[in-house]
Amino acid sequence: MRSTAPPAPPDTFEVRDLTVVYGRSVRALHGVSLEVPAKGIVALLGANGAGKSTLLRAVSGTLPMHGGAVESGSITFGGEQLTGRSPADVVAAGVVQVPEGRRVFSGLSVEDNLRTGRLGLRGQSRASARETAEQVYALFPVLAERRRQAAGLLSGGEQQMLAMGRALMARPRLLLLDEPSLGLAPQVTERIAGIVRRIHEEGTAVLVVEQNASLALELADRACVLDVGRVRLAGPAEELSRSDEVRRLYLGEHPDGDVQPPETATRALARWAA
Amino acid sequence: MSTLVQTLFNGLALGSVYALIALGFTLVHKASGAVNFAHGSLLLLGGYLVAELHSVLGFVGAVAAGAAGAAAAAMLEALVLRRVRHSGVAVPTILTIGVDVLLFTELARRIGGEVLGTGDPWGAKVASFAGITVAQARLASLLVALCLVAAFLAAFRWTRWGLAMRASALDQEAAALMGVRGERLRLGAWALAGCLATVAAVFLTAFPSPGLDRTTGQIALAAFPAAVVGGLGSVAGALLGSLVIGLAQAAAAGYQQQVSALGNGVADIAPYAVMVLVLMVRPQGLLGSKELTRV
Amino acid sequence: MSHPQQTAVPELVVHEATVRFAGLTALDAVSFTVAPGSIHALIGPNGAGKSTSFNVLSGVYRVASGSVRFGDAELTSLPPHRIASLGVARTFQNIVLTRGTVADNLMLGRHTLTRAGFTATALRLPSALREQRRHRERVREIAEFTGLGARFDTPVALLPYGDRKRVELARALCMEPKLLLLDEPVAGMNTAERLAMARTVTSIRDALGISVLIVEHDMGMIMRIADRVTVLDFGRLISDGTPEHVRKDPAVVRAYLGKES
Amino acid sequence: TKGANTSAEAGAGGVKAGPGVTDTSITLGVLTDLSGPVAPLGKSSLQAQQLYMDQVNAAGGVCGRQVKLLVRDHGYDVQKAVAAYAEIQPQVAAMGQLLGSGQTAALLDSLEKDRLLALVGGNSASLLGNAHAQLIGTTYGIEMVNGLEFLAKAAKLAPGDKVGMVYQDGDYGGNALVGARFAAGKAGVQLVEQTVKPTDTDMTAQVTALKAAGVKAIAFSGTPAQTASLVGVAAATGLLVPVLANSPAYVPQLLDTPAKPALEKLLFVSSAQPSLDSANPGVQKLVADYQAKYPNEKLNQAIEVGAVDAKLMVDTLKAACQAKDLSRDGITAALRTLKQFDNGLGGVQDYSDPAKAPTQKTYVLQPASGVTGGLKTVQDAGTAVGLTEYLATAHG
Amino acid sequence: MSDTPSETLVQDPPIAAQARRPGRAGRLTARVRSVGPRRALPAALCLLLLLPPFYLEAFWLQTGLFAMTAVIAAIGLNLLTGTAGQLSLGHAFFLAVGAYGYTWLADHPRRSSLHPLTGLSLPPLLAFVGAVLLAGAAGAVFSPISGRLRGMYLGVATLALVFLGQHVLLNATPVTGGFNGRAVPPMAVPGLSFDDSTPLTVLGVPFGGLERLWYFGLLLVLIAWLAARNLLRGRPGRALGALRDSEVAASVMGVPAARLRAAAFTVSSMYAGAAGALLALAFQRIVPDHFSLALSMDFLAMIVIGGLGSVGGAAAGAVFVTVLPQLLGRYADQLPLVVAPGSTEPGLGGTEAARYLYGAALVLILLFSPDGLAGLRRRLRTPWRRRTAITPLTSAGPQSAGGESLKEQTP
Ligand SMILES: Nc1ncnc2c1ncn2[C@@H]1O[C@H](COP(=O)(O)OP(=O)(O)OP(=O)(O)O)[C@@H](O)[C@H]1O
Ligand SMILES: Nc1ncnc2c1ncn2[C@@H]1O[C@H](COP(=O)(O)OP(=O)(O)OP(=O)(O)O)[C@@H](O)[C@H]1O
Ligand SMILES: [Mg+2]
Ligand SMILES: [Mg+2]
Repeated sequence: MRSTAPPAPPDTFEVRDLTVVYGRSVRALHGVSLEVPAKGIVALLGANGAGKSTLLRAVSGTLPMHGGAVESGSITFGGEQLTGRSPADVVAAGVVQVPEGRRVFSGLSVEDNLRTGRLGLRGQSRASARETAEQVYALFPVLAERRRQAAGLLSGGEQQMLAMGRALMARPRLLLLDEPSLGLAPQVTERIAGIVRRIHEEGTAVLVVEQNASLALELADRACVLDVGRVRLAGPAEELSRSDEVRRLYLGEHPDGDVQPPETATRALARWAA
Repeated sequence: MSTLVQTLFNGLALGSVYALIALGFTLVHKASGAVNFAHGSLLLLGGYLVAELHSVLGFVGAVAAGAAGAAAAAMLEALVLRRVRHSGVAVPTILTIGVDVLLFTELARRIGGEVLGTGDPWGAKVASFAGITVAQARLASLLVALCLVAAFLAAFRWTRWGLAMRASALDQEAAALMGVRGERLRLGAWALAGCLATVAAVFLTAFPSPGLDRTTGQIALAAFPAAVVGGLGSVAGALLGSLVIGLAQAAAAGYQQQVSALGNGVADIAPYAVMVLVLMVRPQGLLGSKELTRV
Repeated sequence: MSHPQQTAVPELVVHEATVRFAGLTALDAVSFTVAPGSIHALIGPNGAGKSTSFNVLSGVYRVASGSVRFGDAELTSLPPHRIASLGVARTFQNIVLTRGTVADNLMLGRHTLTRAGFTATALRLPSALREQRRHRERVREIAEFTGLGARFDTPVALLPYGDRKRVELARALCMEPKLLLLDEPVAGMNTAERLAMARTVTSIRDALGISVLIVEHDMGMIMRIADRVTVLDFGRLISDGTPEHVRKDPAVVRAYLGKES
Repeated sequence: TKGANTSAEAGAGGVKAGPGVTDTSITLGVLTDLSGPVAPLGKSSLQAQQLYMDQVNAAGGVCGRQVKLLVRDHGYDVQKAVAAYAEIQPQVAAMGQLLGSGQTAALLDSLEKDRLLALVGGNSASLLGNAHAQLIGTTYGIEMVNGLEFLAKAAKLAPGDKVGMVYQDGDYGGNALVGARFAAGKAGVQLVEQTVKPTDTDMTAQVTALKAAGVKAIAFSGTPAQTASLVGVAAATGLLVPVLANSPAYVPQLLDTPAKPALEKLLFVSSAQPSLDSANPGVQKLVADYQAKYPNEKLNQAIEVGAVDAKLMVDTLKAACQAKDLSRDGITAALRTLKQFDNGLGGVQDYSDPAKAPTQKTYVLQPASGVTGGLKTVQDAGTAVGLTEYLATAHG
Repeated sequence: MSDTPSETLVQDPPIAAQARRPGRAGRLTARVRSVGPRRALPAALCLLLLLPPFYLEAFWLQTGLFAMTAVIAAIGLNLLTGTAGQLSLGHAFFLAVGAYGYTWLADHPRRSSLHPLTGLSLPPLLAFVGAVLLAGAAGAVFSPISGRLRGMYLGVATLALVFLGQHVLLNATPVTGGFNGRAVPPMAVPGLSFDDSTPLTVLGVPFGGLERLWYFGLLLVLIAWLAARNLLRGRPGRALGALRDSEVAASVMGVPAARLRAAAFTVSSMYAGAAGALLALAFQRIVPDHFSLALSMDFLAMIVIGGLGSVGGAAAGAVFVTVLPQLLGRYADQLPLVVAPGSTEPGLGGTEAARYLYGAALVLILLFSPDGLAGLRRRLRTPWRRRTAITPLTSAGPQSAGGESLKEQTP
């Protein structure tokens, strides 16, 4: 990932020395570099507040909506500069994000939500849209049952599936997933993993932010651990999953059994004497 | 009997013009979340341009130019509002008041005490049928408004543009992530609102109204209760609400003597009285749906 | 102040609760009982009706039939704010915080425990001041306990996802509940944080002796902390028992756990 | 700074002076609308006033003093009017003009308190009886009584016939309504009443109702835009009956609207001022002088109001000067000595009794294109037969 | 950055997170502490406000009183809009209730030029309190709507109040005096009437009605200010804020949504009632014309210009919106291109110039500082303190605050 690396092959996604600030002064990322090879899957791990979502926002161009800005560094996909582009431009470049917290269009029906997935594409035929929609329905049969229901009324997990399906409608070349397994039942989580693998096989590169580290590391070729806005660890997924550090923090495996996080439960809460 | 028919027709004709205003209003509200208090001034601007230009460009040309002018002004306004788009709805709303002050002062200065004609082709012509006599301009406004509103409804429901509008109204960030160009969409909505306002201005000032004067824009206020009665944010609701308000107003005016016990000038408060009654029964408006909440 | 806090934690009895939405039965005659002082888990596939149960318990949804009794109170006929004042607190699956700092959010949790109305607050009556001071201390204590101490005065808008989840929990705790409803408390947390949260939940139960009803897809956590597990599928109860029992129940494996377990 | 009172004292020429009066000048206040809805009228009237004052000043002024106008624009906003009044009140000897009925209503008590004479630019009878707020010319009620008598003849009304009365809610229309009701009762015709709001411009509903009621004539007091709509709709729907309107209901610009032919055929205006095309030399001089000074301005009846207003003020000041008292009370008292005020436009008015309209005579005018001011005279100044009784029973 | 895991760099994330916390939290508390010495400023301002009656002309006193009424009403509206997120365009109506309420309660029955007027002849101070209560009652009557509607929706619904109110004001002649309105009896406290009839001289300055009223107004502003600030910082303010962001969450926290919303509306209408009664006293005559929609919109402009949710901001906005047009109107003819009223030269009228400037000021202030004067002040204060400011919260929409909070929708 150093500058000595040969020129990036087409469709390589590259983040170089990215620094992001919120509201002029809160620096959320400090010189982060990261690469998703063409058709690769990379997992991004890190504790709460490490800056994972921030990184994805920087890629998708939605940082300004959160009062943030890229201070320095660059983001390229297949050689194309994405830094500072509008979200629509980023989508047009084939990079689609499933945002944190689902963000389905609650007042639109499930069907319309899926249709919005294609809004970033130009000159696509209705037939191909319908075909893609059918594929999504096949992946998530619940959604087919609920076609006409307002998305806001779906259960949390169903909304997560819809958010995923909506992104797939765009047939992205690079898919950014922010916690795809959030709130999904174990079975569905597995199915999501299967789906990610499948679209990957069909040629889509994936950058996945995931707290379920075992899932992430199993899925990904490479992984990258963020800590307070800096890349702490990076490397092949297998290698990382063998690291004690990762095992302890992200896989919950620790020689001593339970982890004792230092900051919480230092003192039991006393009853409130009213 | 013919009074009833006449009153009904007056109401529908009035309502159809309200619908054009309310539609523009709803579009802007959906696109940017703000209530556009400058809508009346946009309407005045469009009408003024038509009045000024019709002798040079002919009526149709003037309407086109007026619509273009109002659209441009609306887009300009949207560009101003753009800077505060992350500040909730109150700030842009108050900004529109500022824009309204500027626009109205200038137009009022230009119009002065004049009553301007728009050179519309209907003149003072009337049509008689079913025992009633109606101004041809009113017939035209009814037809044009219904067609425009129907077209909008269809576009909203079925086109990509409509879908993008609806999605963007619900969640701008998520829509942007789907590749919707929110900026362009908003500008378009504002521009359309400007065009619609111009069309409304032409019909509002056509016979039997004497013409455009500086107060013409105030009529846009009636679009507020219309939009709310229909359900704020619902396009079909804007149409329905406008018709209801138009009918209520025409009925209150037409049957003024019968309702004189309520005091003078009932026609002017009829829209608001209807609005309050509707909201008591259905807080979300006639076609507005209840808030969908899920936790 | 005569808040029912001091009285014993009652049993929660859900009896034949049924909830219907247009063309969909989200809860179909579901019955279960949460024993006082226990950690009770509610699990099931997505869309099974877990959050719907929470919504019924907290008064956000109305049942079509059936009853929910919390001690002597019949919850199904009460509006949410009345249920809250009976000592039922909840968190939301989709985080719902209000603007302002962490402290502001937590103080909101004290709403039912405090009395100061418009007049007393506007005039800064001594009673209102005293009340405010006393409760703020407790709130800080709860913030420390949930690991939010250092973020006490931070606006919640600036917090990352995981911290926001903690604010939700802390806010619910601030209500001094007798029944705590947690909807997916560890979603979006990494393993270390999950473990910490699990410990927090057990420690809450141990220290306060309250009942906890928890919805979670993290089976590891459920197995570790739950005393009893109720499993829903398509709005129907398909299994109910100890974690071990439920884990082995073929119906549960088929509907929910899949091959993983 | 504060607290130094300008109390009345003897000044140049042994004349007692009050606020706004120095040895060289007399300052008159004008509170008018130059930017709001009645700005065109306010502006014309103000310019005519200024024109007259310039002439007077050129001829040496009044009492050896130049007359100055201290003008404030309230834009038809009540609060602005009150604030502006507070500002200029200490500096003026009298109010040369106070325009707007809401504004006047809000200031009535202050005028009383400050003992400040104001010439009011509205003609509602509700002002009568105020010692300090003086209307000029006649009241809307008298306009209606006189006008309806003409209308009865023009429409050949018979007892039992119906006459429409469309009026604007408020002071103006309310006063007209009193007059119309009286005249209708006198003529034995039945009044069909309809109200409008100042902002309405479409009179279809009213016309529909009147047509359904079968009226033979219409009396109207509203805004010019409403006049155009009313007459236009009436003509278009075949309700071809004469319409009589109060003076504020017409401006010459209406002749540019589609309603022009109908207006020329059906509308009559009742006014205390002669039409601008009148042969009266005073009117002709006014028109000529005004056009010379303001070549780009459109002419309307308001310049007559301004001219009469200014002349009245100047005559009052002259009378006060003669009585050697230019204090506020002196000016008010001087006004009351003007029993035979010649308004310079061919009319004689009586300002001795604040409870009576200065004149009861009105003209009947008719819209006509190509004529100066857009109105021609159809009936010279006169009073209706029943007017004396009206004045005895109603306020005015 | 290395490609291989390097364990030496690893730290426990929580600790790492903690390590950077004190920075921000510390700065925050520093900001909070710096409030202390600032106490002096408001005190000085209060003293300064006692002086104008000794120096200023009636025009300025009246302008000042108008500003005070606006301050009171704006603070009240801000309670509703800034905190509860409820928009009201009906404030003009409640001002009218206060103004007419006071007049009717305090005045004696009398005959005006046209109609008989009724009145209850109460002592003025009592009538003032009565007027405030009356406005509150009017607000409470509206609670079926104010309790159930939210945000923009309520704003438009309250438009109805203005128009229906105008209708009543024009038609209920015995109470309101109809179109011409009625005269306002002066305020009086036991022993002293606030009018010019009883002369009073203080330090060589004659103290007429306006001068006396000035202090009464100041007192009211002070009470309104403090009460609002306490409310905002206390339990009701928090509950209202919660309602704005999520009704469901608030009610699950034990907040009775409809009741609290209606209560906020009522309190805010009481503020408006007090403002209205004071306005009536400053005007000395009230006419329906004044209580128009434009007045309501002005109030909205005030609180937004001031900065939503801040009491001081609302007050500043109120002064800005009332005094600026007066100032501009008075001095506009000294601007270039502006001609004196009645002049024959071509050019802009003074009032028009004032309108342009007002409109432009409104736009520019909000463009430059979307969080209003309050935000502007914050920005001007911070440069030497390295602008640590967290992104202002007012600019964080409900979405970014609640993450996935609820939204209104109408498919
Ligand atoms: N809008 C914002 N304004 C200011 N600071 C922010 C904003 N959003 C996030 N931050 C800060 O940036 C840092 C990184 O946040 P981010 O949301 O990227 O974390 P994350 O890794 O996605 O955490 P999680 O796993 O909880 O989602 C946090 O310290 C957070 O407080
Ligand atoms: N207000 C509503 N209107 C219509 N359908 C609803 C509503 N609320 C819930 N549902 C439906 O009821 C079913 C149960 O939803 P619920 O949220 O209880 O699921 P859940 O068990 O919490 O699932 P998850 O684990 O995905 O959160 C879902 O299919 C959902 O679509
Ligand atoms: Mg995140
Ligand atoms: Mg759920």
